[in-house]
Amino acid sequence: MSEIFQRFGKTLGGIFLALVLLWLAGLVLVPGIYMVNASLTPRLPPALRGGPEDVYVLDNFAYLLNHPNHGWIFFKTIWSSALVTFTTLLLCYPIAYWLAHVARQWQMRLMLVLMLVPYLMNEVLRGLAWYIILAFSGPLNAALMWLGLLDEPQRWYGDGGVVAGMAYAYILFMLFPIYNAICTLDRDQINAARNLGSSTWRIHWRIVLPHAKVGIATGCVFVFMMAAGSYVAPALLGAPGSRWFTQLVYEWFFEIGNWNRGAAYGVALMAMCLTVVLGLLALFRVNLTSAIK
Amino acid sequence: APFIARGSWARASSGELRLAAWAGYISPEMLDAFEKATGIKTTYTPYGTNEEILSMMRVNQGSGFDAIWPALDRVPNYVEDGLIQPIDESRVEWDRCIDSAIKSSETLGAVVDGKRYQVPTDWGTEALTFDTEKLPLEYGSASYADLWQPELAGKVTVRGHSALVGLALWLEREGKLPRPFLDSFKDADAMRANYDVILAEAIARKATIAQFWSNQNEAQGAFRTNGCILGQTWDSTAAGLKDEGLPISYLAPREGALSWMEGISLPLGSENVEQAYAFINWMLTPEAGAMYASHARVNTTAKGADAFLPQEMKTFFQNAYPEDAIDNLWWWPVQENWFVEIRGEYQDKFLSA
Amino acid sequence: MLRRILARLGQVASRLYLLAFAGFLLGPLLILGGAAFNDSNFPTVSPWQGATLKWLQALFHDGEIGDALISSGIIAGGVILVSLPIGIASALVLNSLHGRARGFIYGLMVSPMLIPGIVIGISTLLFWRQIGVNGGYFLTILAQASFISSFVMLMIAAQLQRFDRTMEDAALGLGASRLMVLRRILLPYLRPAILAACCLAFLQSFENYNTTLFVRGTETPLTVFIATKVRTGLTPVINALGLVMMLAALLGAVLWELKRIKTFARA
Amino acid sequence: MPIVEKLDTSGTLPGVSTPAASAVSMQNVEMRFGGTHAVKPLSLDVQQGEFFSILGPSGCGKTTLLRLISGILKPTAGRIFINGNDMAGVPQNMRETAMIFQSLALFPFMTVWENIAFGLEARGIGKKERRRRAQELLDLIALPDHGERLPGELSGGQRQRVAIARALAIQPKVLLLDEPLSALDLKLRQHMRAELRSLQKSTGVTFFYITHDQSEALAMSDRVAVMNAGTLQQVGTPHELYTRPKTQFVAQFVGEANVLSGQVSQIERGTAVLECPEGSFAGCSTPGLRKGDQARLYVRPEAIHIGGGVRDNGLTLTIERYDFEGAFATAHAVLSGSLSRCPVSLTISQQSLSAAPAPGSSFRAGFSAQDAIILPNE
Amino acid sequence: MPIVEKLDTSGTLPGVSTPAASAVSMQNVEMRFGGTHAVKPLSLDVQQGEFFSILGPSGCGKTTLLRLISGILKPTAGRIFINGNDMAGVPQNMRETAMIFQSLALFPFMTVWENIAFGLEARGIGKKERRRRAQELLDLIALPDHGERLPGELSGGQRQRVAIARALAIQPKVLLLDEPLSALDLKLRQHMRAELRSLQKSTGVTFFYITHDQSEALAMSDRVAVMNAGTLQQVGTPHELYTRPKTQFVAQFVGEANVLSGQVSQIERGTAVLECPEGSFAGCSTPGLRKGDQARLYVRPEAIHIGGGVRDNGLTLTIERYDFEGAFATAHAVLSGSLSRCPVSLTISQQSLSAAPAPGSSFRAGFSAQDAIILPNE
Ligand SMILES: Nc1ncnc2c1ncn2[C@@H]1O[C@H](COP(=O)(O)OP(=O)(O)OP(=O)(O)O)[C@@H](O)[C@H]1O
Ligand SMILES: Nc1ncnc2c1ncn2[C@@H]1O[C@H](COP(=O)(O)OP(=O)(O)OP(=O)(O)O)[C@@H](O)[C@H]1O
Ligand SMILES: [Mg+2]
Ligand SMILES: [Mg+2]
Repeated sequence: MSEIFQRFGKTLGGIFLALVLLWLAGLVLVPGIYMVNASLTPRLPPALRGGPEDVYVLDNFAYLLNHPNHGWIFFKTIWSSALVTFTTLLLCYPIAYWLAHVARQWQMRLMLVLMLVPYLMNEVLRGLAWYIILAFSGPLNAALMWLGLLDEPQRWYGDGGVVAGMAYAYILFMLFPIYNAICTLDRDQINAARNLGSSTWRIHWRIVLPHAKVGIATGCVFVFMMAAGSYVAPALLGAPGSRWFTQLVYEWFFEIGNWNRGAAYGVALMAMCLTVVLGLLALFRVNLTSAIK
Repeated sequence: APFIARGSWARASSGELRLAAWAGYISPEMLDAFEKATGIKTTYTPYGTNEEILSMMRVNQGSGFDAIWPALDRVPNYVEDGLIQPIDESRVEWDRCIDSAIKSSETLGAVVDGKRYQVPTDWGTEALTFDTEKLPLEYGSASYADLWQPELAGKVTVRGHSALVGLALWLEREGKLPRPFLDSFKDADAMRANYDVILAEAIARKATIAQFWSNQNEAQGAFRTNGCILGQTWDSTAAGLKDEGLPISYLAPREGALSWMEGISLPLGSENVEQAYAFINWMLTPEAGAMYASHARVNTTAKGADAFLPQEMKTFFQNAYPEDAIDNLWWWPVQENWFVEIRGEYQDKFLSA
Repeated sequence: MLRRILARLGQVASRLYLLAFAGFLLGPLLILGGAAFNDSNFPTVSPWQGATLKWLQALFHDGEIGDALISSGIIAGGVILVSLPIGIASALVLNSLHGRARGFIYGLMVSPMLIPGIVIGISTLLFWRQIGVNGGYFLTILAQASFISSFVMLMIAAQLQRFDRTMEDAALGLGASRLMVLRRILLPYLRPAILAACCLAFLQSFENYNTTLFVRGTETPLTVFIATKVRTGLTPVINALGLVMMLAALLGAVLWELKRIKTFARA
Repeated sequence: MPIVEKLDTSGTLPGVSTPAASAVSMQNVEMRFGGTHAVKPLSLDVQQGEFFSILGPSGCGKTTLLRLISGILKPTAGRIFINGNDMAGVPQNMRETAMIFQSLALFPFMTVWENIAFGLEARGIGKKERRRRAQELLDLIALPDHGERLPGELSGGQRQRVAIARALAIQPKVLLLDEPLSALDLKLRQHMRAELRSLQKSTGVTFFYITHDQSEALAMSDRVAVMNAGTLQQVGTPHELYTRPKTQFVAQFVGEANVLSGQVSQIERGTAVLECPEGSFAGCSTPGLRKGDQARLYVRPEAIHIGGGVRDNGLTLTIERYDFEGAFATAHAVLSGSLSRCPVSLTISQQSLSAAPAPGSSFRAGFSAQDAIILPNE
Repeated sequence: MPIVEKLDTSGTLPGVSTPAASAVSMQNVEMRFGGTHAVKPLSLDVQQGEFFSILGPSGCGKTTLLRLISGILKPTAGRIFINGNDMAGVPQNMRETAMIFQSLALFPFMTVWENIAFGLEARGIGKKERRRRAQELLDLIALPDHGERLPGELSGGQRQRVAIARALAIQPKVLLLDEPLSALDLKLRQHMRAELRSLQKSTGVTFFYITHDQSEALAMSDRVAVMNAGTLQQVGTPHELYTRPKTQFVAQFVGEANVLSGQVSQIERGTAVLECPEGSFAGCSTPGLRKGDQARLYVRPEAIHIGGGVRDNGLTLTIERYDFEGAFATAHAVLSGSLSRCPVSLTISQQSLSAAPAPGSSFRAGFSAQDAIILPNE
């Protein structure tokens, strides 16, 4: 800490520290604690608050555990988010490599511009695009029937649709970290490996992938996070059988009106995300500091 | 800081009416007409479900709007949470409103602990919408049971919680409910006893459902683009589809159409009360009522509006409620907070199954 | 010979893959934009009911969309105003730390990015409601800034890592005060990163839905507006809006690239 | 000349052409990158077992040449032979060359022994055998216990040696080295020079070595090719290049030189006379030099001797300052009586420093025609 | 010794202590970073107008020393005076020093003249006056038309000069230079050496120059302080350091040296005799050397002469190889008849190369006791 004052002087250093404190404590930590606090208290009408019933209980979490379906939805959300993550990873790796080491300048520029466009619009519109495509009487069914691949229209809304829509919505969050990581790979590493007689597969497996590890981990963390925490895509592209955990949280808040239980569900979601993120980082043997750059 | 606590510093109390109403209820022409009649400008924020506006009111502790438009049967929820204020009955032109609506609204939720909290402006129903080509229905034989027939797998749309009520009415007629269904709204034990049976039946028959709707747009989408041919929807939903030229018709089932009334309430934090009353009174004029009814496709409580309604609306009404259907309406009882919460639980179990 | 055929096959396959990927990226956009010209009340391209410009016209006469845009703009502006100082200060603080403290603070500073958006919305709402502040612009800005600050911090910190700290010593050695060092050396050095961070903050704020949904109070920023429309009255006007945003995005992306090429050429 | 032989014993077969096929042979090889003519058509033969260097300034096309041989690049024209086999169409992982990159390009995520054994792994050799051979190479580079470390945990010189071992592991016929020492500091660089040389001798592998550091090239190589702007200027032993440069570029790039410009007035029995504004000077003539040509005379600082003794060329100099460099000092002087200020530098050994004239004073100096060379302007 | 004077004329007042206060005076200054003892207690005086260098290997504390003087760091102990004023508590932006950083630290987004005028801006001088003064300095560094460029648009040498102008703009009493030439390439480095020297002479500002390159220090400085591991080893003129090193470290770090280890058997009139396994050798004695001490004898490669002439010390050597370096060659030999392989290197001038013995052959060589120095082991 003393170094901050040494570097910026008392006044400036003080202002900087105050801003940081304001942010981390005021905007992140305290509200977070508040949410946890709310999740541990029962929902009470205003009249009863502060009364004998206003005590810490685990009811809200117990409800989640005991519910016949919610636990399942919880795990399905994790699983589907992982699926989204994996799909985007598979889709992105070849493109990232191509962009970083194969494409010519203009090809790279064009591709980057093309990719930025959907990203610069908003998530709801990206979801809407898929909402239109996947509609029962939408263009996908029309095209497939025209091609003779389908005899009658299929319903695409549901878990499959949600995964597709999310993969589309978040693909850039996977692509850019991997691309950045691969960009920093010295091309001589590839040359050296080939020079030593290595095949293309081996070059990727032994040289490029290990190098891109940090980028891959970052991309996975981001995409997983976003998928697990997304409300738009499941709301738009879901079907009767495909509810996501975020929808449950939303319902507790805005349909049933039990905020405390909603907070508990939110805490569960956050805990799950952090667990998976830390697990991913451990799996890739990447630490938080080197990821997310 | 009161400045912050107001939640919005962009708009001050300006004499402008801030109105939150159901999506599709208010047309720009209506706002123009209102302004012409009273000189009051209006900003209109649409919402799609009762829950949406209720939770918005909760989040903002009853501020943010000058007038809202909840369903009559949900008014007690707002009162319990202290979100709306009693109506000053002296400022309402009651003689413009249909008497039966004033009367029945008292028991259906508008009056709590002797105080009136809502002025009824319209009513509507939720019944069967069907594709006249693929699935013609006849009054008398048509029933909520039709929604749950296995041969309609993947072709039906319903709303989560009201589907359970429609199903309940059919089950009650079949004698399968342990307690009278209306007791469910008064007593939690009765409710759970009934709803356990209803839920089990619903889950067993869930395969027919292609899509759940929660607002008008979704319900219409089910027919327009999602391949549904039968649904339990609002009358306005069907009317809208029919207007588009789709082969859709609307019919009350033999158990009775689920009927609701709606009206305007004043939130606790209403800042432009004057303008809100002006709006209520304007809505009850025959011209406004007719404008409203033909735009929103619901039935107005304004006296004399019929005269201004277009012919096809009248036809739609007659087709929807033939014979004794109008006497047979099933009015939503008051849904108190405890009921809504348990209802939500069952709906959630139904949706999640 | 076999080797050559295999190599050729590989080339063709990678071309196809590239095309498919580009199609995956652009197809939905084309459909989204194309539906804006379909003369059907509901946005779709199949069946095609004939071309019309009425939805685009309707878009330009739609005052609500204008209001929503303004609302989004106010929020994004506020987010920039809040998250920029915070992000810059955090990056500078982080840049001055070493060893374990640095790792720990860094972890804290990126953690908001690892919290699902709706959780941030919920916690902000619960906390501020408790002390009597309702949803609205203020809470929306705070909630968004709480995680957008992380992005800003990261971008500034990345630029700072390449900063040669001897420049500060040089300036001090030439007699500059600390404030002058900040004003004349650090901030000008960080200018490109600050600009980029502004853009990012704006975009993030503009497209945010999951967090905003909980804290918007009675405001209706653009994403919420679109989502509400999608739920309560979807017409191709939304597609027309999407089309306009798409073109704006394309213009923005092209300008951005051109600027990069220019700075690249100069370096 | 006995001296040449003396110097050459460090290498194997310099200058002497053996009947065996060349290790590397380039015939009219040319390389263009779009508009850039990186390598202009050139031919070159490198003998088996030779330590051959390419010396040239930055950007002259050295790396490009190396990449052409290794197969990373394909020449726009011309043919390349390795051990007599035409390399056209042979991909880089099928050539009998191994390359050591300027950046070393060690694989940072593999341990040292995995790095060394990577080429064997690519050839499908089992792990046990790989380990054994890697250990042999680790012994060879005198890092027997460092197999389990990561490259990041080694010092610069150690990394350097690992890169060599990795390249040697695949038993190449030709080792291509791209400025491998340029990232090291002075002392280490000098140490590694000796190590590279002895390694080359003991393995007998042909080294094709690239550098822009003339002292490196001179000290290590059997033969050196000087390159400039994509063309070969001269190929020869270090001693030849230093004492008998064939072009002005070589004369100036290799070693220090004093330059006098003028017109050739006379050529006789290998000696030419150059008329300069500062006087007329005699030096060795070169092929292609004709009477009347504009030319330059090059003389090394150590070839100018102080004193009025009988030399072919006499100069009157005024000393400006001495730069003390330890073993010797460099005297910076100007030619007296010249119109333009013509700087001349002289090397003065430590021992004779005490007898050297004081700064500011004028004195006579001279150099023999044998030690000077006159080259025509291009 | 006439030689010393000759060399010294390039500087101003070397060795001679003037009555004026020292430009920089350090008294028992010490610096610790946590556990690292970067500068051990040392004292040092730098004269007004002197070109003073600190020479030492990487990490020996040179930069730390400079930062102590400039005020970027505060010493853990000791006092620092600049022009006789105690600097304790004086912040860096109030000192009469200016620093030139290894990285130059030019401000990349300011134009050249803004860079130069930055110090004036900090002093609140108006824009017009700033421009005028910046222009003067631009003229001084011979870049009169480059004021509007950005630093990125200049060459390495030009950037270097701008950094100097920026430092001079605030009219410092002492200019602190931290390896300013190390990022430049060889030719440019040599050119900039001369420029720095003449600038120092013409401005008369005291230069406190840091380098790890011994040839730079020897060639430029009036006096040099050799530093190792945080301590000052020796302070003296370049010639003193080269010919009369006071510690083994200096003998080995400054220039090349051949080393023989043994025990002192005799000391007489400034000459000592060392008994080594390889024989007994005579060399200059040094203060503190006693009979019976373990010591080392240092002799420069150029001090060993081939031939059996009458020298104080005779050696029989076997030549291993010659490294040709252009102006001279280095002969790598071993001492015949020694048990352990004792390497000896000799510098052989170009001219005498032809007479040098062939590799593998043995021959006699010798050096005079005057040219050798015997230093006790520490
Ligand atoms: N892939 C490429 N595309 C276009 N131009 C290239 C390419 N590679 C090299 N060049 C150009 O060819 C010329 C020779 O480059 P090369 O790398 O061979 O030089 P070099 O002698 O190795 O230089 P250095 O000593 O700096 O490494 C340069 O002008 C360079 O810009
Ligand atoms: N801020 C610091 N904190 C801790 N140790 C430091 C710091 N600065 C320098 N040191 C240590 O002090 C010692 C001397 O460092 P210094 O930078 O002065 O060396 P130097 O002689 O300038 O080396 P070089 O030639 O590599 O620049 C080194 O061991 C270094 O690690
Ligand atoms: Mg190169
Ligand atoms: Mg240093």
